[in-house]
Amino acid sequence: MPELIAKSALAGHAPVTRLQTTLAEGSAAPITSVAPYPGRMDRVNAALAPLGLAFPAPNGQTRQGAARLIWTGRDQAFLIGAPAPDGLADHAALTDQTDGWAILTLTGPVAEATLMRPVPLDLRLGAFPPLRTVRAPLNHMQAILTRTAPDAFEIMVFRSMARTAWGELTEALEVLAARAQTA
Amino acid sequence: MRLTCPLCGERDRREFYYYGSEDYLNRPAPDAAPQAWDDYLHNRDNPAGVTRDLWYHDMGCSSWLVVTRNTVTHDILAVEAVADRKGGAA
Amino acid sequence: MRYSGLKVITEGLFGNKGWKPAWRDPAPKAEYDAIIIGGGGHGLSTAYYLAKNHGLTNIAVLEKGYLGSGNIGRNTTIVRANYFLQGNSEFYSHSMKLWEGLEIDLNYNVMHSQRGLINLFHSDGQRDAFVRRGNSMINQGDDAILLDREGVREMLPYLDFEQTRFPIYGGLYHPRGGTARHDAVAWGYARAADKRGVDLIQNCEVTGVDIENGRVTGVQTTRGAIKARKVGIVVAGRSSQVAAMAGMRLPIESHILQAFVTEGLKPVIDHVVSFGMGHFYISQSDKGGLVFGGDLDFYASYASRGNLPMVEHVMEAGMTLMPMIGRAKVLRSWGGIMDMSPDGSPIIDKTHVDGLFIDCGWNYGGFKAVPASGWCMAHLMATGESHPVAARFKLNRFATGHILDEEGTGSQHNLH
Amino acid sequence: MRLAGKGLIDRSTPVTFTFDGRSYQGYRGDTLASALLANDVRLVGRSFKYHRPRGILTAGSEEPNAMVEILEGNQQTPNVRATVQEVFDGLQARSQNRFPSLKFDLLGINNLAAPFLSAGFYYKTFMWPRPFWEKLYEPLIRRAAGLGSLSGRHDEAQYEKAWAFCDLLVIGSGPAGLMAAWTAAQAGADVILAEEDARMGGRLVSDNLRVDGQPGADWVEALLDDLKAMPNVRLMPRTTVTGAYDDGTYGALERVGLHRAPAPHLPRECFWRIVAGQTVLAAGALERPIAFPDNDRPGIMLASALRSYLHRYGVVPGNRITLIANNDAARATARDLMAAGVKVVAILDTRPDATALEDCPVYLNAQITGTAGHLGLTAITFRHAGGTATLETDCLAMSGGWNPTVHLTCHMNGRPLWREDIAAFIPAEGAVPRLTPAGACNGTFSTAGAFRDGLAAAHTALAALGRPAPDMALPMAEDAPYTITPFWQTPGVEGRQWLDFANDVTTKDVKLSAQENFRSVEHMKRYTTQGMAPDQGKNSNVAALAVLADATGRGIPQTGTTTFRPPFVPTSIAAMGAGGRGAGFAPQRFLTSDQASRDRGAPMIEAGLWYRPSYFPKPGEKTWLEACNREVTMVRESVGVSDVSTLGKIDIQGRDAARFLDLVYTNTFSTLPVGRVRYGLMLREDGHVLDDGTTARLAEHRYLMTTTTAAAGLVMRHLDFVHQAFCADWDVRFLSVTEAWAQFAIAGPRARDLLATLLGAAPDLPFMGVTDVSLGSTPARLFRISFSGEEGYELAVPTRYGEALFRDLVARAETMGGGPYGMEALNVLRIEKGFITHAEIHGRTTAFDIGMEKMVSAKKDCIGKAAAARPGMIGPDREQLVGLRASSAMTAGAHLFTPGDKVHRETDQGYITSVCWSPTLSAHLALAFVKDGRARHGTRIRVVDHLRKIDVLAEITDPVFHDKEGAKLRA
Repeated sequence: MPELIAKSALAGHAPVTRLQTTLAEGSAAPITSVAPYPGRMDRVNAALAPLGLAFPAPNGQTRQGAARLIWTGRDQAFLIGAPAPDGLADHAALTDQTDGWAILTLTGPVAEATLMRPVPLDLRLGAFPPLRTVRAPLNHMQAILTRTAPDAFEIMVFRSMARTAWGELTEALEVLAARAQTA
Repeated sequence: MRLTCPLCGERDRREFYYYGSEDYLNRPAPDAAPQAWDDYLHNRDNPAGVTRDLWYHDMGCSSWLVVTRNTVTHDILAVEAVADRKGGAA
Repeated sequence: MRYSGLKVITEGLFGNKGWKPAWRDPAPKAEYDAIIIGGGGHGLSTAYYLAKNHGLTNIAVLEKGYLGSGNIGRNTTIVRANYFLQGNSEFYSHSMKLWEGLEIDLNYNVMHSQRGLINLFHSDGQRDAFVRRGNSMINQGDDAILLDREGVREMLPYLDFEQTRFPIYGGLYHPRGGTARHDAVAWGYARAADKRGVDLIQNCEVTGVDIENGRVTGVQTTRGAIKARKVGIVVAGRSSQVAAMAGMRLPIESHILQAFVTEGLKPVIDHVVSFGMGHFYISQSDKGGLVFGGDLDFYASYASRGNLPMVEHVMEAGMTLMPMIGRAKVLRSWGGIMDMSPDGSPIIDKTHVDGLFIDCGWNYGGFKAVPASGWCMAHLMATGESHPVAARFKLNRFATGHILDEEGTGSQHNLH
Repeated sequence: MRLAGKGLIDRSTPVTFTFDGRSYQGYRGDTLASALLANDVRLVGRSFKYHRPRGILTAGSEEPNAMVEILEGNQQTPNVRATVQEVFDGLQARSQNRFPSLKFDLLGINNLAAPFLSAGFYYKTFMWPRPFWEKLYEPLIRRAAGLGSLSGRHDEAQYEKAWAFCDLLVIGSGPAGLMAAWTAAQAGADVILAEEDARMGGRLVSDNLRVDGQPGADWVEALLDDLKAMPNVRLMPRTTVTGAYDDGTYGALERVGLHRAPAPHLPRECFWRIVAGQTVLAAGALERPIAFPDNDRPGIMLASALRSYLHRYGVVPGNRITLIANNDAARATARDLMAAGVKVVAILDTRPDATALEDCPVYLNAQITGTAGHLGLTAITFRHAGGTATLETDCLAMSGGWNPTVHLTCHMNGRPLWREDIAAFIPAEGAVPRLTPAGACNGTFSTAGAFRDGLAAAHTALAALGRPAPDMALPMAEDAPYTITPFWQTPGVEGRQWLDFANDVTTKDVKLSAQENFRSVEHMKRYTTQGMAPDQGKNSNVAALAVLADATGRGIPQTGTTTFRPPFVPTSIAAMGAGGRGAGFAPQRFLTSDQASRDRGAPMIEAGLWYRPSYFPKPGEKTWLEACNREVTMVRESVGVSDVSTLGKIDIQGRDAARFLDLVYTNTFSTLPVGRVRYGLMLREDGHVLDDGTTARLAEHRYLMTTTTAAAGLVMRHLDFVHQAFCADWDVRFLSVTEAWAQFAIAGPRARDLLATLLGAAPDLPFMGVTDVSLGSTPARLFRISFSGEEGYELAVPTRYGEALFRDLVARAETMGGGPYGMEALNVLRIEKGFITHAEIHGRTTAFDIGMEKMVSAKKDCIGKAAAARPGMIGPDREQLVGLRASSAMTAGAHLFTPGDKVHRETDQGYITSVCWSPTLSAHLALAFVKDGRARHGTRIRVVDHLRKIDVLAEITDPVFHDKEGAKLRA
């Protein structure tokens, strides 16, 4: 059995830059869904402590070094960048999600404006500060959206929809560039 | 129309899936009379005014919500998570 | 006064001064043989057929607003008889036959136009479902033709056959399907009923239903009490409220359906086109406006107005299917209140109160049903028996599991 | 005619455009209307019904007459208001609704037939003979109706949709709007100022007004410079707020690229969704015409429009101008024109008691009784306090007073209120939550009043936002009272007096409607089509109401008003549907094997947003059926590989996972051993089948559920509901892993051999077993399940390895005489085996219907169990799943009849759901639902498909055709 070759969701898509803003494929591994069982949050947090993480509040994340735990929905967060610590599985359902998501990054001065085409959310800095993570639609797709810096976002969509997400964000960026050029 | 999801915050109506009256929460006992099942599945107060109905935060956190709202004015009066309601668990 | 082309010309020559009122404005009498609550399409046609088919003329239609102020005046005007299930197909077939003679019968041009309706399909599975439906239509004596992709292209060359998200495999063509001028249907029935002696009473809201010993005796209204031994509730959109006056809790949830019309355009769409995958249907009115709509707003509402998510969805559906309409501009949108039933089919039945009848639950298919609904409701009110073509529209069918669910989406009111 | 030195246009940038093929010059800053008037073009359109010659009435988006087609490449945009369209170099405009030319329009004959075309005439005729309606009358009407034309070609231009959020949305940038925006901006609020016009300022840039001693336009420029410098202010010119929706949501249409030549990726329009904490509506007011005989000739315009053309564009549309008005404000028109050196012939004031101040003849108690001029106004005849007179005039300015622009306040069912003193409707208080009207749209017509109103509205909004209001000085401006005496129509004259110009509705039509008892305002509107034209009655509704009130002897408040509905201005489908064209309508989902399948020439078909290979053609195969037959035989005889990753996969964990599955499935999963898989049937609560699939028990407290492709999302939502509604406290959690795993079916008698080469050893897995395996260092999961009826496995790997594994499996299969198979073969295989899909479980199917009623466990409750027991859900009257076998082709969708019966609805016995040619059994097979079908095995039934001309006999059989005992599965 030869080794199987891994392929990322957007392999072959070179970054796109318009108005100093770049759309690129990102990466994050491993991704483990952590879903605490009812009444076991204390023990979940105890198990997470060695990583320096705690279960995040809704729309938030906790991070320590390369490891982060981002809130992804009701009773659920994704542990990214570190394997699940021992003992966590006793108190939370753990599910490998590493391959389930395509990751896109959008960085630059018009990142916010670009996303406010397909995302029906108030992404103004005051309302959506860095390290905020939300579940939200990207047009007709479900997405996990994180502001990683004032001018940078990470967008996770179902892996099979990566090309649609890429196409829609590219179009939004192109349109903004054309608007800027003719303003 | 905007609903304030108890977890995600205020969101546009397009993020939610609508089911129907909160009657769907009051599942009769398996051996309840046929009339109880008929009422549960079909018959509705359907008020022109304040109602309580079920919404699902489909594009968000996957919470099922009970929304108290007015069917005439579209005012949203309250939103609570189905799972968090008192005595909600079977 | 009889309407005719000659009459239009002679009146025109004399300054149009001779036209008479289309209907009277009678004061309500103290008692009628029968009362119809609701002066919409279904109520007016019920009154008309009670008078015409059953000889009942001492009857009144009570309307809380103006005649035709409900969904008869707020719809996308589609007329079709293309149902799959027994119980529905014979009813709509009957309605189609009545449509086809309606102008002559009413002496009113309702502009019923059989320009043909095409239901597009986008997969083998959908094709099979439409074939199943088309065969039902033919078994019932109606018409249906299966079009392949090229057949659709020939009739609707403006569709996007190359890029659309859901490729067009073909369509079920229903040549007798079409449209009619919605307001004219209400006015035509109103005028014809009035002519047969029916009292059409506007601005008369029913506030109570009088019941004695399990039998209806009359109604309370904003214009006083009116007695009647037979009362028909025909108030789709408000059925739950009126039925509640008689102590009933209906299997109905009220929902908003938006529709849209564009500015007038020279003819581009000759048929009624229905795009099931995108919940989008469109036709072009004789005035030139594109009349189109989509799905419900999906939340229970009595507000007669909708919200943007469905507006945008409908427009996006139009753009993926027929991007040639992109530059047409939407002039007006509106919302009607739909009686949504748990299986998508209507109710024409007796109630637990003697002499009290109900006609409701038309979901968003009530317009085309106007003639047969009135015909069958009149039959029921006059004879006490269901008309054979409406025999399955029973109130208790949900309790017994005799469901008439064309879509197969189950007992969730807004999914039909 | 253009006046030197007047106007705000950019005279340094002349532009050339065409109208009806003729070339004209204008300046940047001109609208098409101002540029045409500057070139003395007065005739620009034809009316809808009578094809009357029409000119330009207004200077805004409410224009009912001057609508043109804009040509652009192979596209054309119909019904563009010349009063809104800005000119640019290369703009091509064309008049519409005329043939053969604007000056000579054949359908102008309609005008002569007008007595026979009165309101509602078509309801009274064209009924006989019946077939003539569709064949003759209707086609004639249709051809004559309509205004502009679409190109008929796909609109492939760029459009855009976007979101914006703000604390305060200010709609309109006249004095009230600017004051509100400025105040809120000073308070630190995030402000969006949306203005329909290309230039902000409202009447401040269209009238001769002074603010703080400066010309209005200069004051506006200075303020805009300040606003532009503020990071919390967003100015949105060319943006019309089109609709008010719930909870502070507004739709708005921005004209992004319509005022310039097209550029790549530059959207023509952007449809905004603006979410505002508070809103100030400062939409101004619309001047209204006056009805008098032949008041629709080119050259008859609104007085305020004349002032706009004068002050904004330096254009006067005539040489000898007359004014008719019923209010003081309009008389500034005459004064401004005279100040600019334009000849004003006379002022006609309809009021008997008005004063004469201007330096020109002023007639009081004046009423126009007629006008002359075929393609443009040449003269008017009128009566006045002192007699009658005729004046030669080529331009008549009229003002019937002002209607506050209340439209948005009606979008949420608010009904405006009649204010007698200004003879107009104003917004009802609280008509739109969180919206405060200010200025003219609220009935405050003076400039100073608008500033005051704007400030007050900002204070209201800021208070609601919890922000302190800054101290702001009110600018100094005119503060004249608004005085008006309503005058709607000239009484007691013959001749048609137009109300709704665009729809050709006259006062006679309204009176006729009342005469025929269409007395409700809604009846009148619908009967006459008053207010249903492109301007939606903006110019005419109030006057029509007054005429109706007069005809019925009621007052205006009692008569009521019709409802304004969104959009405020006609809004293109392409803008509101931006992104929907082509594939943008729904996300596309691609398998990891997608490219590999396409490389092999497989046509892809759409399934639940996914694209799946239909079949894999081999050289020499001419039809899909040849490929399909080969693939079926390949699976039956050797081994086939198929990507089944689209099936929904749900990871279910927790101590109550088993209990949870027992609740949602009809059958029992708590008894399933670890390492085994079971088929499960799921019902909706109403007792019909929701979905089916296999569920594996991976560990004591962990299951992996499989759903069908189509129902994956539905099932997830259902599980979430059952869990959160009925057992939120149970120890169970679940999550979709559909996307995390790529999964491939390996089916056929040589499946085990293939796996042996892959895994190094043949798998030792019982039928319906599951185990973890490794592919090199890649963890994988192997199921022994079959949807084909052969010995079958499904191998799942993390998605990133999917493509590699698919290519590898296919290569291995091919060395064994196998290969990939697609959806067509998959379908044949499952029909041969009698496995159902959503063709059979179509939403009306019960467990009883498909012969699975025994799978509804008697020992426990489950979702749907109670409802499934209703009498209508069971019994011989129901159509039951059977197999059909025939020697000639059957079709899905055919209906079934007992041989000998008449073919009719009433004798209908059922229908076919799935068909195939079975290469395995050399027979045509079908799955079907037949009344009491299980009792009819072995009997014959007639298959009738009228649509495809099929009429054959088939034998009713058990639905399982192939390997009934399942020996192959368990091999």
